[in-house]
Amino acid sequence: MWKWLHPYAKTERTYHLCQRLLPWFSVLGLAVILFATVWGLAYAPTDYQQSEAYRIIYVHVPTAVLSKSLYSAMAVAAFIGLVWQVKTSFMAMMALAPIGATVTFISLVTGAAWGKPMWGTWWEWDARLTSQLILMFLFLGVISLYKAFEDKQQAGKAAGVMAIVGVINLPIIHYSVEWWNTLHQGATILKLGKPSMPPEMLWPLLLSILGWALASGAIFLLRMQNEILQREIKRPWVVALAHKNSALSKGK
Amino acid sequence: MYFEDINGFLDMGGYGLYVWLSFGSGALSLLVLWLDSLFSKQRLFTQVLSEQTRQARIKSAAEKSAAAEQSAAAEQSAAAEQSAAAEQSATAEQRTNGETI
Amino acid sequence: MAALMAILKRDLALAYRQRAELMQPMLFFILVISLFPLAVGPEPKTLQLIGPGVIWVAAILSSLLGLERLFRDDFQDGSIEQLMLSSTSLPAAALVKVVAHWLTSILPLIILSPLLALFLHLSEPMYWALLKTLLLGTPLLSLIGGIAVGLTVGLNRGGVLLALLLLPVFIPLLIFATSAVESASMQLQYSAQLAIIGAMFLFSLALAPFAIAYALRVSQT
Amino acid sequence: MAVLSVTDLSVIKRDRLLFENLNFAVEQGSLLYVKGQNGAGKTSMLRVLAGLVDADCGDVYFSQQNIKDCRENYHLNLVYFGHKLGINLTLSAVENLEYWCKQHQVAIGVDTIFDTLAQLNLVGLEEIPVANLSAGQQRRVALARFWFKQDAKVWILDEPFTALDTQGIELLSKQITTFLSAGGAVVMTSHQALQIDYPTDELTLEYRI
Repeated sequence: MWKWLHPYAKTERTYHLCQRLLPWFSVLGLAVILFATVWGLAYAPTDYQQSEAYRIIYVHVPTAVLSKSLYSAMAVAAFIGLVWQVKTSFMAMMALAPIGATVTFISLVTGAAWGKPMWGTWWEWDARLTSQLILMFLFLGVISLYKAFEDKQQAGKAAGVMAIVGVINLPIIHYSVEWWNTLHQGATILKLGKPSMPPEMLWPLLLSILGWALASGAIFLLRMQNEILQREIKRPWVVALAHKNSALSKGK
Repeated sequence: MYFEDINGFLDMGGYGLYVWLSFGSGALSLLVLWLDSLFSKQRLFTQVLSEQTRQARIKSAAEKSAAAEQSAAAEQSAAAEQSAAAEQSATAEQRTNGETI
Repeated sequence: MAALMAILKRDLALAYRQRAELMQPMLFFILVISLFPLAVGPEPKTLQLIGPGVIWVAAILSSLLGLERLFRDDFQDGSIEQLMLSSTSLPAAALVKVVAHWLTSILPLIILSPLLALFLHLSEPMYWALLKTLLLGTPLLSLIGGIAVGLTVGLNRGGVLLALLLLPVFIPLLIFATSAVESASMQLQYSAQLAIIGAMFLFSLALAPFAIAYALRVSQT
Repeated sequence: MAVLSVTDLSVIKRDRLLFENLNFAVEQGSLLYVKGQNGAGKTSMLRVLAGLVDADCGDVYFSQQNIKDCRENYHLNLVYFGHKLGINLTLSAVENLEYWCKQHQVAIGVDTIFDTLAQLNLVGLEEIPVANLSAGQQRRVALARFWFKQDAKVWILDEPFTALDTQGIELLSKQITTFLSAGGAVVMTSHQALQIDYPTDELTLEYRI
């Protein structure tokens, strides 16, 4: 009977869950990123082929790995939202999208910065860079579609459809770009990332992936809270929370 | 530490620009995203409060107009009490929101 | 079935009456393509090299221009509403509308393509390959485009947004289509590329009508 | 027997609750007049009733069957007249109505369409593009549906009298009364006072913030 009320009740719980998890993710994420980055930058041995430039790997690979998993996570959230009509799911989708776009952007910039010393050019139409660029546009497309709607419930559904269309296309895009690349470029590109990495290089890499994932998780929790606040602006529990918040900031 | 001194660390074997550009842009983007999320949370809280004052405004306006209506109706009914009563019983049954027909 | 035929007949009649509006994307198509020789020089070799890509990019852009017409008028005057309130199945009706749109806005572009092949000095095998990729690939444009139009039709300013949503999705099609023409220019087989485009087309043919119907329902809210 | 009934209907639009837990039923031969000020959610409710939009909570039943399960049968027995007329401006009145009849499986010849348009005072305007007609005349063209589908069970009309002249209002009112006397059920909104000589049930939606 109170079906429409039920999800509201759930969002309050979700909000508090986010609040509880937030400090853990923030502190752990920051600590692990710092630790892994310092390890990677200062203590890991050098690469005999690429010298110190290879250290870009400790920011490039984590962001590149995350970008695709964030898109998949976003599409999964969209799917759950569309099939089971879960409102919170759309909120999660929209909390993930800007993080995904940012992370993709970082992977593009670092990819270019790595390309300059290695390939002698800032931008190479390398398969991975190209599909990363397209991925960023897919993220931005979902975000702008969502922003274009006044009615956020409708916006969630529309952006969800587009996210799913994108995720179906993602492997096709990836495959087609790779194929197009081999067709045009041949083996002119220096292959990066050797199959076997010495453990003292690999460990900081794995740690930095973990750190970036945790930090993205922390930002996701924060943005999820924002999405909830925005949608439930008139709920009593939100109002109580806002009063508490203003009292707190005045106390300072 | 792998590097001999701080200069070697900053130089990164001649690749300093690219390495520090990468890490700098990564850190900066992450920071911007994080700050944006934090600030928009604060903004949302102030929005919640201003929405509350707006609600209160609407409520008081509605009460005022209702009170004005009531006093006007009271004057009228004093003038023609009986005819009003007769009219009321004659009107079709009024149902309001929420009741079952 | 009769109801679906009625939709097809109506949309074709409408297109005939609004033919002036339909001409615009076509003129745009020709104009864009004639800009290229002016920009990169009239060297037949260069033109032949960029020709297939230019024609495909121009086809995608001009199909985007006309795409909004697919549902815009019907949405604004409430015809979609009445269609949804009839016993006709919405995915089937959406598919028929996409077919009508393809016949009226995209097919003329394909018919114009020999002229443009002449402009860009394409060889005969290249032209045949181009024609085949256009015939297989443009219905895919209309089907996927229909989803995005269905989603944005309720927004008053969907034009640029539509391009932003669709262009990344069309990239594989562009890659395979132009590579087929390139293979043809080197007298190579290109059935693999055609097969991939065909597979994508069939896949979207199976799913897109339902996605379009869902999108139209979302837009009614 | 209730032709149309709703249980626990709640609709949220743009994160604003329009109404909640609405329960009512419309019997055969009865007219439900939905009242309420602008923005109270009348149109949204009619759209939910017609099955154009899903409610956020609650269900609509047509002859005791959830309309989600009998969409096709329900729509065969429904005429909906909304803010948007569903009339293409480039096509003529006759073409529009012929298309609508085919869509809604109403078997009616062109002669009947001409006759009805004549009844609606549109003689001579049948075959010119609807764009050349005045706003009131365009509405009359759309209203012709109520002459074609008198065997429907439910009519839903959203502000049907807007832009109509007195004669048009009279014509439509008479048509609605005839339909009601024949056992049809009508749900309608209107900002004008109803001129229908028939017992009316009223439902008032309150404006909520």
